[in-house]
Amino acid sequence: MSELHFLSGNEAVAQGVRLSRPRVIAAYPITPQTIVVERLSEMVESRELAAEFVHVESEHSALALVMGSAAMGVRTFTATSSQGLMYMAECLHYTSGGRFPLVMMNANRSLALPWNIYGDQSDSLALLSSGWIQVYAETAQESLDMIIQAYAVAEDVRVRTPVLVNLDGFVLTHTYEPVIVPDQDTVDAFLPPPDFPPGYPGTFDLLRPQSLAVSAGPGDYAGFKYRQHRDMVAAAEPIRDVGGRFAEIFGRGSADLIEPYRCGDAELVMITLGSIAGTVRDVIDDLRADGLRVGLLRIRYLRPFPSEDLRRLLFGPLRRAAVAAIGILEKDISFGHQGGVALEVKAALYDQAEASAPAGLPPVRNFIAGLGGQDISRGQIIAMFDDLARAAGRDGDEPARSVRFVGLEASR
Amino acid sequence: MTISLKNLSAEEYFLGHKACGGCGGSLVVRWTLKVLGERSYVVMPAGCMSAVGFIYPQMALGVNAMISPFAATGAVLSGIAAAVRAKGLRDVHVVGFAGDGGTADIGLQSLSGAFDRKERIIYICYDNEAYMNTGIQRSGATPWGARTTTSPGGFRPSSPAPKKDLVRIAAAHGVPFAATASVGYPTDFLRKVEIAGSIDGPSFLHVYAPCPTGWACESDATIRLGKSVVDTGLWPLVEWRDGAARLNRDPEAFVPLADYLAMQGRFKTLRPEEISAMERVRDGAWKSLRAWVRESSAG
Amino acid sequence: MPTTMHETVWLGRGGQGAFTAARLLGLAAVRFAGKQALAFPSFGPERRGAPVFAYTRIADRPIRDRSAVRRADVAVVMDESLLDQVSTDFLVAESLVIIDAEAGPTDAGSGERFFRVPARKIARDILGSDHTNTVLLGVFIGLTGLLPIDAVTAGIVAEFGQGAKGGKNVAAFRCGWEVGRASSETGDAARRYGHG
Amino acid sequence: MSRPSGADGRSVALRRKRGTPRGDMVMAERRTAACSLRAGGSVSDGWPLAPQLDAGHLTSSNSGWRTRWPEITVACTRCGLCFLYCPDGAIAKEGDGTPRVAPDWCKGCGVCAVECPKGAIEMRDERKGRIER
Repeated sequence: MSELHFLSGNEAVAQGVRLSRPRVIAAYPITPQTIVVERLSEMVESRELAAEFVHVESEHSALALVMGSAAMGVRTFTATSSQGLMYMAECLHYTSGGRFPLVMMNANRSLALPWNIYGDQSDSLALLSSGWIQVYAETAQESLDMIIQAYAVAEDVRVRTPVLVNLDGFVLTHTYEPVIVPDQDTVDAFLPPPDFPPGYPGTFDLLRPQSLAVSAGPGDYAGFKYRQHRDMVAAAEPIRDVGGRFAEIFGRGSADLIEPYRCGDAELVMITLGSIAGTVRDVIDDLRADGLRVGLLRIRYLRPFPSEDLRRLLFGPLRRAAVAAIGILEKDISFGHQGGVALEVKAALYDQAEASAPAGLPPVRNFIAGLGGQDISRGQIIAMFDDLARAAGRDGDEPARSVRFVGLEASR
Repeated sequence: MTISLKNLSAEEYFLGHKACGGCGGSLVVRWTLKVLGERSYVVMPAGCMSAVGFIYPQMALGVNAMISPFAATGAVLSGIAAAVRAKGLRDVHVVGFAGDGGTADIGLQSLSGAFDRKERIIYICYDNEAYMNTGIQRSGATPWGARTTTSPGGFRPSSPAPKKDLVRIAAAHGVPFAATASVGYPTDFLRKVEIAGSIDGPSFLHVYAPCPTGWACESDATIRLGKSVVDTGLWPLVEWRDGAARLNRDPEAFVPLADYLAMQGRFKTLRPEEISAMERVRDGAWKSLRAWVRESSAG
Repeated sequence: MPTTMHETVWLGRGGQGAFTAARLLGLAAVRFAGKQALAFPSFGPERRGAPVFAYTRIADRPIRDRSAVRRADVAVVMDESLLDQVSTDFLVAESLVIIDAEAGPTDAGSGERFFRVPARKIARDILGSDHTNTVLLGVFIGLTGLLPIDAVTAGIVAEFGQGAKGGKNVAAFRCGWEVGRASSETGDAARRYGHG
Repeated sequence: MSRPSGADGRSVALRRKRGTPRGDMVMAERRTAACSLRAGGSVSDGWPLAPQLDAGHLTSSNSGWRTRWPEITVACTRCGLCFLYCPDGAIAKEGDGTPRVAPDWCKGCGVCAVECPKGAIEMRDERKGRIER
């Protein structure tokens, strides 16, 4: 029987990992991820979870180690955050190129300097091109659910791509909230066994020895990379399948890579990701009560990037009103340009512009907020919608300034 | 069964590789796998042996093998060892081959972790005394006076000193078995690999592996150098087992260094007084080594 | 009880159990009272002795807002010396402030919205320690009736177990509850935070 | 074709005519073989489902590296040291212990000739023309 618990995001992740029965866990402590590995080590010591728990000497070793275990054909888990993710960066590319079906939790945290342990999304955004599927959870419940789904996605033989499950540091990792913990039997029925079948790609075989993680020259290398890209793009379908199947069995969650909220008739649309979506929902309900047509698109997966879903949700035939302005709220900045999510969204919108020219596109504003754990208040979100309303009514004379650092007057 | 030349396996597990002619490192891999056999899982970090062994689609390793990130040989070995435990596999060997740069420099952290956790792994450092795969740059194991492309005048820190002592670093972790070996003394080497394969815990071999390309010597000098380096006392054959160190060869006198050095272009900038200084350093190192042997075996 | 969100701020020092109290309240609300809740600490490294804020949000429908708590319906002050040392912007005119009375009155505030209780003395008597969190939780529930007493008791048992530790903490909670309850029957607090 | 085993089973390269360049057909064949054991995916694009291949999958010989060839003379006593010391594993022992050099794998480094205690191996210059074997 599933049970209702009161858990933090980190604890919910640990429960999701326990239910997924990895055979090897290796992790190095870093705030705000530590509670995940503390809970897992307790579970292993109490034999609630039959896994090898390996105390490693660094994040680099943590990810390299679970790659070695995955090469042996077993399910693994590791978790990190911020500087730790940066220290792993080499191994992220390595493991995705090797097509190892790993699952890692990342507690989204700022990057030094200045040194700062609080939550923002600079870490995972900086590694968007590392070949990992990236998913962002909004709640502790979704965190637990996404860990289980991540294994189903990563190990799908069509995908064979590692999955990074992101939780906002502290705001999600350290906040306690209601979480339904599913029962083991249901999860066992949902996931394949934690030992991969013989002959699973990218694994050793004593009867037919294999060379793994090999080198390849220019021609062959490009071929492998093409295949990796193609499979990542195609992973959207398995992701939807897994999400849909999960929703059917567990009664919650979504098959969508982008989750809309009151968006179908919205004129002002905020696009965001992670736990801040909850506060945005509250603000939208309040503004709607005042008669404003506002809505939300929560990006769940940044990789594979759901370009077509985004264009359909913003401009598709089922919309009941045209979108007049778009905001992108994110907790990172690609220095010298814009927020990383805005770059992704705008790239997708350009394809739309090409298709729909000369109608053009609505104005887009990029709100950079929450850096280094800065609180994002309801008032600030309301002000962002005000900005969007002004942008929508703009007559074209005012020069567009698309990036705004929320709460920093100097940038105004 | 003691492995010897007589009963050494005819199976070749490292064939068709693209190493330079006369490569000592490839000999280390070839011999090791003949002893350990086909139920081996091999990890090689970025470096010569991985670069010459796995060039798609030419796969020169005959057993399960993979390339690890440069710094992570110890970690990937540990991951395989953890899965071996999880799966309850028996009679398998988890063995890493890393160069001196991959061991003494960038890989030391993950090696230390694997030692510390007492993983059941065999770690073999084939020491060719520089970063050869990238084109002969100075490493933490480059000997005093040797010319590399980043020490073109000969590597000379303030005073001649012995190389980083990897075996004693391993011993300080309390590993059950750590030893040096040289391609010039194959019987000693094969015996040590066999011991390593029987140890329940980490074992470490630091093997002298000439690189004709990087050392500017003849491609047929590999074995001669492997004998000479031991006979000159520059490369003691020593083993640490269960808390006691033992010398496998304990010569009363050493062959002069000059012959050994003269075979290699990398040492040609050395002046006679520097060679004398190197001999004094060697003698000091032996004094320390013999004291270690004495003290550890007395306990 | 208010129909909208109820927000509590717990103020203590590292090691006093402020966050445990915040989490216990949320746990009881979610698991044993059929309500929704969020509980979170002031984010950052945990340091013994350092000022600690913890927060509990309780509502009847799912709580989605994760932004900082800006006003406290209830503030529980486990160490009064903190009132002079940290920002208390969250205290508004309507806030009920529950303070451990050991330190005696201070300049920090007075009046009917300030409720002083000898929590440390009760904790020493019942628990044999200075951990005032379950006592103060009891005072809080006794004063406000925010959750049924059985729900919180069940939450304490779920947290501390059925053994001696759980039993003592339930006793400490009940003692605090009686102090709060007795006061609420006569005091102003009951009118504003009553169990209706 | 899987891993090499001694002098006889040493890959297609040995069986190919010497001098034949590594052909696309051979590579395609090899890739398909390596892919076919991996479950659940198409191999039609020619790349395996992960950067992996069967161990010992050999497609190209090293004979072009060589300028010298070790000629084993009648002075050989079948001591086996040349087999031991060859860094390329290119010398196999036949049933009676007679060493045989694999032309595809010998790089002509000369270690065997230097280490032969009887001086029974002579390095012959190959640059003026391949020695017929």
